[in-house]
Amino acid sequence: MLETRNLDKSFGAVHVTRDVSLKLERGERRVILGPNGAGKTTLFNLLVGELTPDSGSVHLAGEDVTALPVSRRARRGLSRSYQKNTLFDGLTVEENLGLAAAVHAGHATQLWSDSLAKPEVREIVREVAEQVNLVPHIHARVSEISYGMRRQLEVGVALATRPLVLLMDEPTSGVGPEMSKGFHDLLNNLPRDLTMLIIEHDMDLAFDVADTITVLNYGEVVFDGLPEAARGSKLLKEIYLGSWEDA
Amino acid sequence: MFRHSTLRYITLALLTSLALFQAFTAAYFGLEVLTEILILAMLVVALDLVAGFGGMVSLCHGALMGVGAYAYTTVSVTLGISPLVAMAGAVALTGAAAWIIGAICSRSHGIYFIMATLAFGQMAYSWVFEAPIFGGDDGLGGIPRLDLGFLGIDLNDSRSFALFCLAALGAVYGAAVLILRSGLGRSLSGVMHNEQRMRALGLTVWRVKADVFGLSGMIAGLAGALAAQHIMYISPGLLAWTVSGEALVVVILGGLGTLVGPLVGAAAFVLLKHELSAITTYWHLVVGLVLIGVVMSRANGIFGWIEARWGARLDRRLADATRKSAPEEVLNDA
Amino acid sequence: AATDIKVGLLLPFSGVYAALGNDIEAGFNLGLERFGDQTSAAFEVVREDTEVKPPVALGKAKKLILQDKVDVMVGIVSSGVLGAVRDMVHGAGVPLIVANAGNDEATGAACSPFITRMSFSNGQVNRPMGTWLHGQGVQKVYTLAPDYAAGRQMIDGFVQSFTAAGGEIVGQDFTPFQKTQDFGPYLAQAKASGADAVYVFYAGGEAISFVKQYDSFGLKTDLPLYGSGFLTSALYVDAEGPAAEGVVTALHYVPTIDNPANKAFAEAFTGATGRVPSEYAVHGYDAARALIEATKAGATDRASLANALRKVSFDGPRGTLSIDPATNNLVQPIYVYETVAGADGLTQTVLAELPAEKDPVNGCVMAPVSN
Amino acid sequence: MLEVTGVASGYGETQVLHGLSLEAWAGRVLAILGRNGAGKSTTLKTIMGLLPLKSGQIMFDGKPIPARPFDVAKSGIAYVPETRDIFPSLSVRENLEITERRFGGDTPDWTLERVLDLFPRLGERMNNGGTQLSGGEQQMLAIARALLMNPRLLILDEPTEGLAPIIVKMIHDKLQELKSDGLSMIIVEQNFGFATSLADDVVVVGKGQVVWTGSAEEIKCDEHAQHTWLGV
Amino acid sequence: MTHDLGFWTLQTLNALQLSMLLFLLSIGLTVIFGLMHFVNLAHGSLYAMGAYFGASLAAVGGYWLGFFLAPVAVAGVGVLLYSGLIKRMRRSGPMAQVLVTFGLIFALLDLTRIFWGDLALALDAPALLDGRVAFLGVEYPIYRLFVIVLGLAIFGALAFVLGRTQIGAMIRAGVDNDAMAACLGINVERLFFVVFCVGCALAGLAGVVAAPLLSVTPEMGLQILIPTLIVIVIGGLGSLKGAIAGSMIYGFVQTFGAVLAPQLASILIYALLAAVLVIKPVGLFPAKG
Ligand SMILES: Nc1ncnc2c1ncn2[C@@H]1O[C@H](COP(=O)(O)OP(=O)(O)OP(=O)(O)O)[C@@H](O)[C@H]1O
Ligand SMILES: Nc1ncnc2c1ncn2[C@@H]1O[C@H](COP(=O)(O)OP(=O)(O)OP(=O)(O)O)[C@@H](O)[C@H]1O
Ligand SMILES: [Mg+2]
Ligand SMILES: [Mg+2]
Repeated sequence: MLETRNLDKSFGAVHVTRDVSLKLERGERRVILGPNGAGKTTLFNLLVGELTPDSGSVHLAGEDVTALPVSRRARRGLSRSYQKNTLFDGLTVEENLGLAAAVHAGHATQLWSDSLAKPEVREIVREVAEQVNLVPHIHARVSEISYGMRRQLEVGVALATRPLVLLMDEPTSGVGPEMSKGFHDLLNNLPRDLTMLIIEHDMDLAFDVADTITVLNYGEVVFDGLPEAARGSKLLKEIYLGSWEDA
Repeated sequence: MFRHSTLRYITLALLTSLALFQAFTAAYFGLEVLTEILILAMLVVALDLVAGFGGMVSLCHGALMGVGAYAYTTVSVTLGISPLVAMAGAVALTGAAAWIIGAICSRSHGIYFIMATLAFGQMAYSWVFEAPIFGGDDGLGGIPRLDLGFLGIDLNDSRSFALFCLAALGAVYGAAVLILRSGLGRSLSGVMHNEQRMRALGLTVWRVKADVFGLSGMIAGLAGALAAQHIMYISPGLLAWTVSGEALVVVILGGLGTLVGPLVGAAAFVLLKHELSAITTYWHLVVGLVLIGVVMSRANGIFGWIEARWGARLDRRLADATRKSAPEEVLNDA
Repeated sequence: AATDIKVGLLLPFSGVYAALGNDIEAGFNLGLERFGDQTSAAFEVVREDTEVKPPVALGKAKKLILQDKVDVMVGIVSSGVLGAVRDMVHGAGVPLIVANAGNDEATGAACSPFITRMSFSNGQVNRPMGTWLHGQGVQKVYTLAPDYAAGRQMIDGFVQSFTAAGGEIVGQDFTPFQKTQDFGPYLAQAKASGADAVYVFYAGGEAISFVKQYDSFGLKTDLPLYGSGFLTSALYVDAEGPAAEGVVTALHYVPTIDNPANKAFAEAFTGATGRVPSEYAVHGYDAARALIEATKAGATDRASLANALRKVSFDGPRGTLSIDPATNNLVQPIYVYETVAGADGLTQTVLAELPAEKDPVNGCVMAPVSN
Repeated sequence: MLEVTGVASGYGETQVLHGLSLEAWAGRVLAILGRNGAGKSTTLKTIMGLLPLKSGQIMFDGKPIPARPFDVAKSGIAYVPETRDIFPSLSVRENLEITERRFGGDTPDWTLERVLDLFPRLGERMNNGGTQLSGGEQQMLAIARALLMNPRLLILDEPTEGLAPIIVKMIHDKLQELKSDGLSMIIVEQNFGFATSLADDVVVVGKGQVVWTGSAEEIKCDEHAQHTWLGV
Repeated sequence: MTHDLGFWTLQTLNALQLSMLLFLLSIGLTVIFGLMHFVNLAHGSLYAMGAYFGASLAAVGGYWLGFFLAPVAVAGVGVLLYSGLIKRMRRSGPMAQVLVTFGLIFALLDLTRIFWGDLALALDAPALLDGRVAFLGVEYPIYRLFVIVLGLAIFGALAFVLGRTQIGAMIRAGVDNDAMAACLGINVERLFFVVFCVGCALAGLAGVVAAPLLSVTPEMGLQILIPTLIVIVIGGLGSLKGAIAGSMIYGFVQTFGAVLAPQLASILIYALLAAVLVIKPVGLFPAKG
């Protein structure tokens, strides 16, 4: 479904992504782990087209999309959430979701009718709002909801484009334990054929939802395999996990 | 995102009746002033459309209006084609020019966008100023008004022309509302609030910007064609950047992003200007101070101020309403 | 008073030409004051600010005509404004005394029996200078002017007569109007062109910058500077300072013209304002005089004023003035003068008085005014 | 050392804190816990003078706390916001250098060298733009920056958000070190284990008020409180 | 064209002189505008005030009195503006700032007219800088050389302060996020006050330096505003490098445009501006971030 071949990216002298090749099957849920600064977010940016790789290619559903701009890739079913909230701050939760749904439904540039009033758009908004537990706040503006809720909306907006492939950048960071659990349920309720790539620092969640795990370190894929294997991996423990509880 | 609140409907109704009253009772100079307000109102609606709802603060809308005026004049006077066709041509041409400007400037933001549009405006100004076919600095005269004789209307009569402009403004306002409520308008609002996210959702951002800028340009072109007919004489001064600057002042004075506000602003500005210039030649000073005062009051222009007061009362009445008024942003994850 | 004449004064009191508007108004008031007792008519003046914006000016003109119902209008500084109000004035049949705007068309193709010009026309002030300059032995000239209609007409007027006299134009530049900060590049061009002299038209702020920069490059000695007299107008020659010394220009009025009428005028004007009168002041002064002459001839309303104004003729500070009935333009002598250092500040020495010439008709077809 | 009594505050018309009171003692670590949206960050912002105090009182060292953030900082309080707020147009080095100053803290001197020892990762990125850092690196930078102010009271809003466990552990150790050096701290955290292992005292905030107060040991045992107020 | 080398040297000096004049003007604007994110459209009016103060002071005590005191006087106006208006406007968006300073243009324009009248004032170059020197094979006015040297000197001084001292970084931090900067113990208010006043003083300096070259009229501020904005937008906001690059580009394009393509002189610079913004939407050397 989503594949990268030998992706490379440097910022000046900093080599951030090194020869990354990944392959996600349809419906696969893969979690990316890695220490801070390993290049996870950068990989996402390369996948969706916000950055252009120095070399290598990105393939979506079998097609080379490396040359396509962000918007074209998105229309082909690639959607992402951001590590740092990237929302429509002055608008309400409903409008945030509606804008995303409208693009998906193809009403975003129509001149003759209101995209947000379309039944199919409203339907998506309702569903997604339920999924991310924001129904009670549907009319609140982004600036009026707490940070945690905004994190959920961040995922919601990505979901509202009804993607084929969903990339989530630390969806639960800044979200309390209760909502974290809710997020777990959310993932379980998503269609099984949705391909997902998740960056996550919450190990419990990661091992719980992942079909496969990729570990990045200094921009390089240092582990690629099943969660069980990852759990036992000494390397992972060394570079990433540790545990303050052991202290 | 654009909404028509009760207050906005009330204001619109009030403005319309005032305009109608004025149109039927005013003496000669009153009609002149009314027409001036109506044409300026069209221009500022066009500007509010892009600036207030798309974050595209344009400093070339005066020039676009000038393009409309010159296009109308060239087609109707120089080429001798019927005014109706000339008007349609002016609107189409200005729209096309605006679309191109919008497309080219779509990558710029903030002050850079302002300056990029200014550059295009100034290019048009210099060109018109220096091209002999446009009469240079001396301008062009003898501009005919639209012939609505078949409807029994003589637009050469000031009253009829004022009413005609009022009708045109009504149509323009309606069109602006339709645009803002359309999918395109909604997407525009998304682009204004977060362009990056809109792109990530799959929207071709530059197209949306260019399309709305083009539509706004068509309105400016219409205003230009009407301005040419109103004054029956045009000169390059019409395209000067100060005209765009003044339009921007009017939009802010009235209330950016409210669509109704700019109408109020246009009336307030023109009336203020006329009243003051009758009293003192230093009226710019007063206008400047008023402008500073309005902006400093932190309200979103005159209409924004009214809306805030009205909104507060509404809030009190609907104490249990979930909607709260806009909070201040402090250290947000912006 | 037997008749009340309502006068609309249409001038820029703000914007770039505010100084001109103020001078014209001062001259006009002085004229009314001085000659007012010669007529039984009483004048009521309504003043409106045109801001040098044609649409604004047109609005104000309409107000004066339709609402204030003035009998006559006086003023108009810029040609653009004159172009804008022309049809209105002509259509409404309100006489207009033009107190500055010099575009040739206003008394040419766009002439009107209701528009009488008491100031000058662009060609008129420059044409005699072409012949005169050639007569001084200048063969090759480089010209400079701002790139707008008036600039081109002024230069064209000069070029016509200069080449007709046998002179050669070795180069021309039209600089972007009111956008040129630095004339250096053009001056270097002129210097490199091999011309004997430079002939320019600049006015206002541009004139000041130009004269100063011309002097700072030390061009005045090798490449004498000539021009239309606006270049060193009394209104702003002080701001040019010593840089203006020795510049020779031609205009229809110089404050130091030696005749009794001018002496009286200059004294009165200086007494009233503390300044030396400029050509703009004399436009206003003579406009008032013309108005009074017209009422003396019995004119009482718009039509009769229009007719009477066209026949006005008198001896004023500028010498003998008359209106050419074919165009309604003023016929007046032109003075060539040099700016020189005087006892207190700069003053003007008249080098030559060139005889009055009628402008060519330029396509003017004058419709008669029916009473 | 810091005493908050009956504080009401919020954003514009929206009131978030309704008479919140808590106290932080010198040399101790206070953890503020609570669900998303409970008002934890709002409390911190009010202390820092970023939000206006509508009623109530905040005393620092027995004196009313100044109203402006600049004066609050000068009186010896350093703040690491949840959004980190790294200056994007400054390089990492500049981000650190401009805060290197002393406002009379009595803890050991923090210098550029010492913070780079603490976060070696930052040393490798000294000339990068502030926001070119990864999320975790930005968190380190924000803490480093606050330490360079040599504060007497360090306020941290969710210091572990978005950090890899190994970094969390490292930060835990470093904060523990700071604590044993006698630095007073207030920490807002979602990470219950992290917070309770570091803190001496705990308050739990719910709906703009303090709903539970006690020691870290107490809350670790109080499953009811954990469940009701934290959803753990 | 059959011009000799001297001609081109002369034109290059002309271009340099215009560039430096614009640099003096735009640097104040870019300092305020880029560092404080404050859009001060009234910068041109401050420049005009500099020229007027200069002319008035010079009438009393000669050019040098004007040269040194006019910037101080304009900085004084800056103090008034800052405490009255700007301080309260800093946190509002750029739109509000554009508008307030647009209002200021109107107000200051009329105030200059009320105080100094509509007539142009004189300010002549001092005797010391009068006349011409032979330079690189051409005769060139000393005053113009003075402008070039002064521009370069100011450039050097600012490059040092902004690049080599922490003050520059602190200012930028305050620009990025003034609330956070204040939380870190930076006195943002005072810093901005100083920056604003320095920017105003630079505008005043530009005014008094330009006056002997140009004319001192009420409109001079409005006429220079657009070129100044073009300069900083081409160069990129908030960076010294941008201001100097933008000024040079403007100066050279304008000067050589006038020589080589006079018909296009008035459009050239706008076309260039548009082209730059299409290729680099934030100018050539924008401030980092
Ligand atoms: N635009 C940029 N210019 C220069 N360096 C960059 C840029 N963006 C990221 N980097 C660097 O690339 C590295 C990887 O950053 P990235 O954001 O991908 O990390 P990450 O794995 O997402 O980390 P975290 O878990 O902390 O978010 C970091 O060291 C960062 O400093
Ligand atoms: N800028 C704002 N404007 C209006 N309301 C706000 C704003 N920021 C926060 N709030 C509201 O204030 C309440 C408390 O928010 P606060 O950020 O203090 O929560 P928190 O306890 O820090 O939660 P989290 O763990 O999610 O960060 C929330 O209900 C939120 O909706
Ligand atoms: Mg990341
Ligand atoms: Mg929080």
